[in-house]
Amino acid sequence: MKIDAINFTNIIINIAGTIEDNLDYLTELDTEIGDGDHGINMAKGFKRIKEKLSEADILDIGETLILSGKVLLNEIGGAMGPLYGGGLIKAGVALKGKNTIYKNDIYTLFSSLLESVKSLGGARVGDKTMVDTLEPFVVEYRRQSEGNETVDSFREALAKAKEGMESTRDMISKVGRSSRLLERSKGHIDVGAASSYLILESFYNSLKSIMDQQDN
Amino acid sequence: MKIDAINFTNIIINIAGTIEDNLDYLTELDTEIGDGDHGINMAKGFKRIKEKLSEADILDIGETLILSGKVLLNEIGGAMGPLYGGGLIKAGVALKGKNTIYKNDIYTLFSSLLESVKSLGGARVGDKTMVDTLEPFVVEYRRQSEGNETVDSFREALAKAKEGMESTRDMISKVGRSSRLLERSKGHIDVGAASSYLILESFYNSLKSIMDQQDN
Amino acid sequence: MKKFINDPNSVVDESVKGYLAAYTEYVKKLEGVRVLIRKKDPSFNKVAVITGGGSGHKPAFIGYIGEGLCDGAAVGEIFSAPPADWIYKATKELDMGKGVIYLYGNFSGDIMNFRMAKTLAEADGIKVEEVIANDDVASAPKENIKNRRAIAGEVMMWKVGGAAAWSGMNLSQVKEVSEQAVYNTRTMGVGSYPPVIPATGKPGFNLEEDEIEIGVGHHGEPGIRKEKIKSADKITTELMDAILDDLPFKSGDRVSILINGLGATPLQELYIVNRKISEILNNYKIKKVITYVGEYFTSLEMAGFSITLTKLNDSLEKLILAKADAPLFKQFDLT
Amino acid sequence: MKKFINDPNSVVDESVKGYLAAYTEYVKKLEGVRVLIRKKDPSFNKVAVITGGGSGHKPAFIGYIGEGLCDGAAVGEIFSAPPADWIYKATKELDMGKGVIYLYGNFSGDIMNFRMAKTLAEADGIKVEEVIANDDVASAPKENIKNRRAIAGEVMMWKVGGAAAWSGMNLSQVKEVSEQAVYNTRTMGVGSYPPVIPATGKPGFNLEEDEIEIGVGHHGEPGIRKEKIKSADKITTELMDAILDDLPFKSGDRVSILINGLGATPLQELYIVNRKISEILNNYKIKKVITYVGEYFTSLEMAGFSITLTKLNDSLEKLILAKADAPLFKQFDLT
Ligand SMILES: Nc1ncnc2c1ncn2[C@@H]1O[C@H](COP(=O)(O)OP(=O)(O)O)[C@@H](O)[C@H]1O
Ligand SMILES: Nc1ncnc2c1ncn2[C@@H]1O[C@H](COP(=O)(O)OP(=O)(O)O)[C@@H](O)[C@H]1O
Ligand SMILES: [Mg+2]
Ligand SMILES: [Mg+2]
Ligand SMILES: [Mg+2]
Ligand SMILES: [Mg+2]
Repeated sequence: MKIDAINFTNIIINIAGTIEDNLDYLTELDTEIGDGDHGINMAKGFKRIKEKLSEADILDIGETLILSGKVLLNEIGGAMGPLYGGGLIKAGVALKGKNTIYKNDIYTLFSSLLESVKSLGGARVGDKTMVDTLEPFVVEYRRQSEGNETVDSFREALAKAKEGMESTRDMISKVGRSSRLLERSKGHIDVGAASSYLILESFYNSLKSIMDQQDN
Repeated sequence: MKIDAINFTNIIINIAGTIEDNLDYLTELDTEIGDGDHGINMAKGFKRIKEKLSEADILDIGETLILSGKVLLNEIGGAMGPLYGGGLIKAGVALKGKNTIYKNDIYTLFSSLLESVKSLGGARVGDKTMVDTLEPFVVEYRRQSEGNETVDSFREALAKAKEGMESTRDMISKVGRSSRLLERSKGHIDVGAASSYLILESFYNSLKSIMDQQDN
Repeated sequence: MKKFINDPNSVVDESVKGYLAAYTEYVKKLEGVRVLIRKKDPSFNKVAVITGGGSGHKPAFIGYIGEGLCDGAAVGEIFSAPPADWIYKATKELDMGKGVIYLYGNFSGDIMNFRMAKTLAEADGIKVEEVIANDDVASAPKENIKNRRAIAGEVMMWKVGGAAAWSGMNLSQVKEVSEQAVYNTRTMGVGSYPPVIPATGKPGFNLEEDEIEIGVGHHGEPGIRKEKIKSADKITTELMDAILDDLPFKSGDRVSILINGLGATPLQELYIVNRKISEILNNYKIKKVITYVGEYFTSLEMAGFSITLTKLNDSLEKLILAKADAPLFKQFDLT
Repeated sequence: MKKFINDPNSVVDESVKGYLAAYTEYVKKLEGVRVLIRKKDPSFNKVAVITGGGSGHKPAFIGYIGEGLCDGAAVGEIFSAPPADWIYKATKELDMGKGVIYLYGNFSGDIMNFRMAKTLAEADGIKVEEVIANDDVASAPKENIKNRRAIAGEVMMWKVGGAAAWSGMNLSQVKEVSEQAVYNTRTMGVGSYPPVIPATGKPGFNLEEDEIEIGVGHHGEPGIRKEKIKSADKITTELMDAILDDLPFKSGDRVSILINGLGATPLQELYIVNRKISEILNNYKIKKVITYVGEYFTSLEMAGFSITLTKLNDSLEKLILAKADAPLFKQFDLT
């Protein structure tokens, strides 16, 4: 399957909607072992991205990603500005010039994002962060996409992302705000792992409906 | 009937107990249209009076009153320091040198107290203050005591005091903290009127048991 | 209400002890009475400024003992006036032969105790004057202005009277400018959560989870009316309308602003209020000379705030901008 | 939670506007970014001190922009680090050719944004150093001290670093003394009621009506353990034991004390705490040089407090006692 620039912008807009819908859920998770602001900041950031994308008229998917990343990085800040923002910019640089993307570009997108998060934040799998969602996703997507269709590969990888997210529940946090809780950080899903999963899930739902449209 | 210095000290100690028992009631009244501290301050003051009286060994009823008044005036402050404290001192000066008091001395005591409160605070009957309890009491006690026994006179006067206290419920406050509430001060008994009534009631109960003892 | 205290009945004593321990260079306590006085003597004999009142209002009253402010304060129980005897002893101790001025708030208990102290001190030949703050617009109609209670505007009276005494003015001059400060100051407040007196543990008022009390007193006394909570801009406008109308303040006036947090309200919200005040004053072409934002006269952990405007003339302006150096009120000379 | 706000999502913007309106003589805002900088220029080129972080902590961070303190601050959303771009723009604006020092707290978001800003500024040829406060004893064992979060002790770093830069020290000297301030500062806090982020309306933690959180962070993060509320003296002793043991502080040491109210806790209670601290320090024969009591680093309307001790050497003492003149931190020269 192929994703054109308009499809791609819609994917991002759908992610914004998903984040908005899950604001209370994210707030709750971040309240348990963090400071309660993750949902708000993500929602604010993606709302602003939506506005910016609707003003702009971009047919370059790389530029779409860069613009989205810059909103998070330059206007939102927090931990998410550098992590998601920096990651989206890195992905955008990798996809610059493309107005259609395919299966492998999706790999490039998420592996660039993951790499950026890891290099900037220094977290590894097992540290109870968004990396625990993103890394299993990226690894599985690569494996699956060697033989399978985009949507199928994404679905399988998403299942691993979910497992990854859920695995954070039993972890002791090693990085970020919750890392000071030691044993007490156990028993709660990491909010960054959760928002990463929501983004992936929304991306998958968009892919499915794009495919449905393309089938018709 | 006659009241000796030990009886009198016990009367005061009983008043202290009554105030202590009614702390929550007074707090509640003062919270409704005041600042909530009347019960606490009265309890603190009378507790201190009790301590002072038990340390001292006074056989002069006037001195007992002066000492009690000074505790309120010099250690407690608030509105009650000058009002009750000044009143007790004035009553003490009037009864100085007596180690036994009788029906008319009780009149002297409460009329001195009332006079002091009125001259210092400037309140009149109808202003929604302790004066609304004390003045009907003093007036009725004088009337009754012309023909009747101490305890009987006191009982009748106490009934008027109660009416007086209750009449404050429908008054608009003219004096003190609650006077700023205008119409909104209606519907609540004045806390000073209430504490004055409690003092008189306790005094009456003590008189009755002194009389019972003297009868035996 | 969870409080960080030991014995609910010794809150005031222990808090004064902790205060003295923090500011040994600034203040000391008189023996036997709960009176705090300035430690550093001025270089000349001046009119002594004494204040006092109930506790639970920090930084008032003891936070304002220092250079350019008050010389001493008598410290009552929570929300309860200090005994006359303490005020009298403060007066004896602090008089430098230039007379003493009592600057306090319009509450029945305070008036009776300060007046008794005045009588006692005058019997000793000390000259005593008093000025009583009554800035709370919400507490009585203007026809009955003398019955209004004092709230945060009292701080402006201390600032002016304290600076005046420190500048060397004589007793009647200090009285005159302190009265001017009172005449030209108007305050109105709003409460959202009550104070809780430690010894009773009871909230000072009850409001629904969506209600506020317009015109609340700083002991939690009811104000003019309860209202549904609304936007900060609307509440600010409501308070400002009442304040501006009352004096009234007019286009071309110069004013000082004091936005006082009552205890629990975050400073952040007070600045949101100030944003609206600025806008309103701009519209009215009223010029602000200085803005104080913070906790100047609290009511334990009550939530809410008040707005105080003082209309300035040249002498008030100069005194307000003068240096002050007390533990809880520090201002570099801005004249 | 009743709050005096307009739109829950524009709390920070409106509060900054109100802040600017109150202190026009002190601060101004950079165009296009939420960065506040000092208005009055020093009379000479100095190292620029920049701080920043999430909002909801007033007086931190913007209250500390002024003479002898910080030159500018980047203002994030409630509890959320400011974007790197803003810090970078502050750096460009404030560098006077003597280099810039970032003094901020040890939080993942802040670190990433400040480091990105540093990279951008260095690419422009600006010399940038950073010192990161990590004073919260409760937040990690001493073996893992670099993972400790910053709480109120950050104020001591600003005081020292700000005074150092103002005194004319060069970049490496300012860095050196700021690091000394951090190495010698220990804090621990306790929370009793949570902060409520305006935009979510949700309490930052949940405690029973008789529970407190020992070691709470100033975003409401959980601490070491929940306990039943107990006397102020016992809580103070518990916090002091942890603090004194950690550095450790020893008999003969000189210290500064900072007792920080987290928002809703009355000042009165902080003095009760100080009374006990004084007693404990006396027992240990530790000498206190200066005591700060008040709200220095809040967490919205959270109730609770923290205790900060800083062990002083001659240079730290001198810098702490130096003059400071920022809107929300004023100190006359005490050296
Ligand atoms: N250094 C890091 N590396 C990877 N992820 C991180 C790092 N620091 C924080 N995170 C992620 O950020 C999430 C918290 O995000 P958010 O609440 O927006 O920031 P903050 O903790 O500053 O309030 C954590 O749950 C974690 O997944
Ligand atoms: N000027 C006055 N004259 C007579 N009674 C007064 C006067 N002022 C106050 N009171 C009495 O004092 C009571 C309040 O006492 P209290 O609560 O102890 O003082 P405060 O109002 O200062 O807190 C009122 O209910 C009223 O009865
Ligand atoms: Mg968070
Ligand atoms: Mg009362
Ligand atoms: Mg009272
Ligand atoms: Mg945060």
